[in-house]
Amino acid sequence: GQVIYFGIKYRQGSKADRSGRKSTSHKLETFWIGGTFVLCVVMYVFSTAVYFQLYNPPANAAQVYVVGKQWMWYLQHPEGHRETNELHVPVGRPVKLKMTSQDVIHSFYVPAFRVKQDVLPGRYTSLWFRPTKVGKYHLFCTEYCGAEHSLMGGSIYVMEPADYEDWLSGKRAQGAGGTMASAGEQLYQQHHCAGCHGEQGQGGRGPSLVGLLNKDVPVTQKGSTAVSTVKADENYIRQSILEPQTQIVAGYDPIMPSYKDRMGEDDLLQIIAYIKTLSKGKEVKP
Amino acid sequence: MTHENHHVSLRGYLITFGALVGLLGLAILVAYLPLGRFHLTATLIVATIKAVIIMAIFMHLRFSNRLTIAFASGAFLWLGILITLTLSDYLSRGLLAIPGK
Amino acid sequence: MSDPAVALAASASSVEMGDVPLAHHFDDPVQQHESAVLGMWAFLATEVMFFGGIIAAYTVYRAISQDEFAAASQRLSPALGGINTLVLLGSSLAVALAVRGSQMRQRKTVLIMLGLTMLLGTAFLGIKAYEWSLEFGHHLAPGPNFHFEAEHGEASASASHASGPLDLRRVQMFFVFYFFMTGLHAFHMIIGLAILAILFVQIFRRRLPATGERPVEIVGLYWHFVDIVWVFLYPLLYLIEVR
Amino acid sequence: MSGTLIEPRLDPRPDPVPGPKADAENYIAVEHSVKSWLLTTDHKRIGILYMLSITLFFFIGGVMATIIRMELMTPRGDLLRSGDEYNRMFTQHGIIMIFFFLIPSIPAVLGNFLIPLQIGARDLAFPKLNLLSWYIFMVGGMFTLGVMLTGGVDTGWTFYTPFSSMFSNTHVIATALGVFIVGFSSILTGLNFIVTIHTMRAPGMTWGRLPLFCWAHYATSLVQVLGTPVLAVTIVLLGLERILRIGIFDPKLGGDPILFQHMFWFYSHPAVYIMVLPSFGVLNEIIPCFSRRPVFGYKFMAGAILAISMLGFLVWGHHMFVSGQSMYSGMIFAILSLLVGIPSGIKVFNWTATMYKGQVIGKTPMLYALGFVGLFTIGGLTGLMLASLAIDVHVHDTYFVVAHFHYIMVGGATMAYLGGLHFWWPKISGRMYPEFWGKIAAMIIFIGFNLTFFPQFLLGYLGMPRRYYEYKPEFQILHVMSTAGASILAVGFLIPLVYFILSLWYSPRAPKNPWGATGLEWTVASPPPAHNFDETPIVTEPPYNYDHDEVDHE
Ligand code: HEA
Ligand code: HEA
Ligand code: HEC
Ligand code: CUA
Ligand SMILES: [Cu+2]
Repeated sequence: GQVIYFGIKYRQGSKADRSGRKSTSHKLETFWIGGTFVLCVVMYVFSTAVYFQLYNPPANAAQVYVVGKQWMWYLQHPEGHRETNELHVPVGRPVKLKMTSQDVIHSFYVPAFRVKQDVLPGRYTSLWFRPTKVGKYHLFCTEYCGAEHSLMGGSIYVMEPADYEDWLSGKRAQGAGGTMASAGEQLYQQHHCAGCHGEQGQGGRGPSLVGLLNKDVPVTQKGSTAVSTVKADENYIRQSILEPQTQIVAGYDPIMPSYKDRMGEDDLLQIIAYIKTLSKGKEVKP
Repeated sequence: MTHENHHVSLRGYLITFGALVGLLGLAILVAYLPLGRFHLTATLIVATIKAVIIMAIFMHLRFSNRLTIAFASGAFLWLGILITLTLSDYLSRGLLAIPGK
Repeated sequence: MSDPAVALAASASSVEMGDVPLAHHFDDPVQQHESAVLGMWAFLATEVMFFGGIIAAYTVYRAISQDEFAAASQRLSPALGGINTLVLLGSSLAVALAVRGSQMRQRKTVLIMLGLTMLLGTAFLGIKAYEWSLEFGHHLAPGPNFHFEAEHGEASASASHASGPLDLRRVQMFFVFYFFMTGLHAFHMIIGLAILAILFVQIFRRRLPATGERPVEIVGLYWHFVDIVWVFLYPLLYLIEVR
Repeated sequence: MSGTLIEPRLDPRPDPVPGPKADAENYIAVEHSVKSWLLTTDHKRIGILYMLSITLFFFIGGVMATIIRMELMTPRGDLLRSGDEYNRMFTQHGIIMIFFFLIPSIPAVLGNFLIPLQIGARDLAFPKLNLLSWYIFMVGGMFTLGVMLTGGVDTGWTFYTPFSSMFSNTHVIATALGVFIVGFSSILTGLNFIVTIHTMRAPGMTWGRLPLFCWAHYATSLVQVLGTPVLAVTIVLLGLERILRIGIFDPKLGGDPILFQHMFWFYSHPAVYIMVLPSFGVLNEIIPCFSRRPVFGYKFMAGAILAISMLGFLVWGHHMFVSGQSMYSGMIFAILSLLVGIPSGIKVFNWTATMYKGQVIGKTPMLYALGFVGLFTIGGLTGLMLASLAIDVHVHDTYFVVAHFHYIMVGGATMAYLGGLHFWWPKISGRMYPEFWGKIAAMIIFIGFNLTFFPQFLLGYLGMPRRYYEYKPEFQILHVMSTAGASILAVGFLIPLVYFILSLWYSPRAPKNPWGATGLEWTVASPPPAHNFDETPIVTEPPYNYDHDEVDHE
């Protein structure tokens, strides 16, 4: 509200300036200085007061942990379950976030809630908001963080408390339904593997994953340039996902982020299961 | 800066040098005193005195016009701005009970 | 800024009041001298901020990791640093005397004093190089080979402030600053020495008049500045807390 | 202003009669060889060299801007092959426009050309250093261009760590080196101006009579001399961390990334005043001339310029309100930032007051000047909004910020540069520019500009983050408007380029003083003789003496 108010007020003000309505008295200088000073102070007092509110969370806020990494958001609820790039919260309950980053600086921004805070590696920063209206809201990363900065977003779902409970129990029940591989496929999309390895693993900026299992892969070890060959067994794939930097596939840049802290062992198993189906010769159009 | 030369006598220079050496000794002495956190202040004060002496006498600032003096002190003033305002961030972090603020 | 501005304005208008318009074209020696000195001071202001940037960074890390910096600084030798300070102060004196010589039109003094300055400057660099080699030998240079153990055991560090074990990354940071600051300073010294050498040769060959105070004075200003930088670096790096 | 009085002429029509001076005398005609240009120490020729080089950079940066805008027409990435490419594009756009166009624009071109003329000197205090600055500039520029052609850099012009030092796999070091080099050019130019203005003023040219253009450059130079070295050392630290992998800013190695931001903005906020103060100087010449009135409140104007340059050093933290800097320093920086609005307000109000009851003549330079006042005010007031903590939390790093700085840097500074170029073009080239086309171009630029960047305020307010390669579909309409505006703007910028070049052959020769303006530069022939003044002028009048009865006696 305040923003719009200032916006309109000053844009009109500038038009007034252009029409040149001032007189020529020298005392005016003092008047201008005094006048603008007062305006400054008024703006300052208002905005600073709001600023403090913006960061000072109420005592009953629920704690959500946020980890940012190139290029995804990883959130964990007080109840313990995790989400990627999505956050479900019940309407009306204030939420405070404790945030950190695994690599570079990101910034957690929900335009609809007017909140933003940079997320720093090696430090915790915090933010809070009180969702007041049910709906789906954008979540953006607003600190430039590399190639996929513009895709590092997601949604905040504000739900009726009842719906939220449903969602929660659904989440708990999940994992029962669906095969390992299809769950893996979901993870594959969710973690943006597709961004580099192609929608169906056909490759892109990262190598193709089709037919990977048990293939011989030319790699260079960390810190050397010599190319050696390793067999791509499950352990290799696991390591490639957790610590991609240790063995780099020859001819590719070491740009793949580590998923060490974002995939549990269960996730890993599912994703490997999915990659296996790729090797079973799923036909991929070029 | 007018064109007359302001000679400092040889003796003057030597005395200055002696003073500088004395201050150096003082600085080292201070470093051995158990001052705890005040070491920084103490040694910096000594260093500043030394710098001022060098500038005033060796660099003839004492005989220069006010313009040159303004440039010399301006530079240090700006350095002060840089350090003070930057530190204002670090030293006031964590004063509030809000993480990261 | 306003004081000197007013002063200059006053002097300029007095010229205007006078009858003889002073020929203020570029080759006027007074004007030229003024320009050169002012230019050098402005340049030194730049240099202050150049070193200032890194001193600010140093201050920040020192402020948030005092114990680490204190512990790391123990590894430097205040004695060698002190000797170096002495050497450099001496060279400053020599330059000052060279300038004085040129003002008094004593060519020989100028040459001797410039020579002495260079000698002391080189000595400084020599000692500095020796120190660096010691520190490299002790694996204090930041990088993969960096190795540091609190000298008197963990006890001494925690005894004074009881703030837990040292953050080795910050200890290493101290050495980053140490090497960078002293390296940058040495780099300035080398440039200064080169300029001094050229000046010396030119005066020696009478390409430049020894009595023309300008070049000697300008170079002198620079040299004193390098000295001042060291005057600050020495306590900042060596004298944090000697035990 | 000089001994010879210039009658203020109300007739805006330029005198079509060729200047009586023989061509052989002027600075362009003395020698023709390429070598004579490349080895010149004449401040006027160096000004021209700069003009050619920054024009090149402006158009390169402009083409990049155009590519950015085309990409943003649709929410999906389509024109460029990947986000990486887009990221390189805006990074290089920002770097070129800021370091290689706007920072040197007015000072190095118009300042170089005019300061000695305005203060009655034959050259800058250190002519060789001046030439050296240009060479350093070119080395840095060509180097950076080369880097961009061979892969480029994708860190954003702000080089934030640890992305730049540890994660980006583009040519960060090389680009940083280019910026480092060009920084020295900037420092040396500033140094030269400071000394020149102090020591080379003609008799009678007291500080109270110094044209405000020189005051503005004096203040700018102070900022350059005191600020740029900090950028230089910051870049060196960044380079060290990246090459040697030793900890300075990277938290993994015990560093603090925010420190980089402090050090970067310590330079880069004052740098925005390097970009805008010279425009104030230009405005201060154009507006009185075309209002036929002495500038309103000369002393306050000079004081405001100095105040802005000093205060400008105290506000850098306003770029970091949500960065994790402490709230208390946020508060300090916020109030200081708002205070900058006061001297800026003095300037805006005084320009308005200068026009009041004057006879405003709508020549092209004046159109640009009026455009500047309006757009700068909008840009500045949105700057105040950004400086207000709570508002910034919402709009930080959104298109609101993008719009804010384009309003000041394109709508403000670039317009002022163009205005100044038109104003002094007769002096620089000895030819008039075509007035009709001039006005057309000014209008097109003004319209195109607002169409391009006004929607971006709305975008930002709606929450569209900046540096986004792909965006949500609901933002598309405003983006399309912006792109449409940008194409109009591109046409607008092309027109002056064409007619300035053509005017060298086809336009009438310019008389000494086509605008009836005051100032020593108008007392010499157009183009000026190589040594500027046959005889050192003696100044006996206050500046902007357009109105003999109403001389400002304060
Ligand atoms: C020439 C360039 C220029 C100039 C002159 C300015 C001028 C100002 N800028 Fe701007 N700014 C930039 C270029 C510039 N800026 C750039 C490039 C960025 C983005 C950097 C990046 O992240 O990439 C930026 C970003 C930026 C931010 C950070 C936004 C963010 O990232 O979240 C802020 C925040 O405070 C800010 C504030 C200001 C202020 C208060 C002024 C003031 O100087 C404005 C003063 C002018 C006026 C106020 C108008 C005239 C006055 C009146 C009509 C009187 C009435 C006044 C009162 C009521 C007080 N600017
Ligand atoms: C002096 C500084 C300056 C100038 C003049 C400009 C000029 C322009 N800028 Fe830029 N801009 C910046 C400084 C500047 N910019 C900075 C610092 C950034 C931030 C970078 C970062 O985030 O790191 C930025 C970022 C930036 C963005 C945001 C990118 C993002 O965050 O994703 C956009 C988007 O619209 C943009 C657009 C434009 C446009 C349309 C122009 C137009 O005004 C340009 C008009 C000029 C021309 C078009 C050239 C002349 C015409 C021709 C050569 C005709 C022939 C060519 C064609 C028709 C193709 N700029
Ligand atoms: C930023 C781009 C990027 C993303 C996102 C990405 N990868 Fe990769 N990936 C690469 C690149 C580049 C390589 C080759 C270099 C290397 O070995 O690190 C690679 C290598 C691999 C390999 C080894 C392939 C081989 O042929 O040996 C596997 C397995 C793999 N990625 C799986 C995944 C999975 C699973 C995900 C998602 C959870 C993922 N990647 C996300 C870029 C990416
Ligand atoms: Cu993460 Cu941008
Ligand atoms: Cu700023």
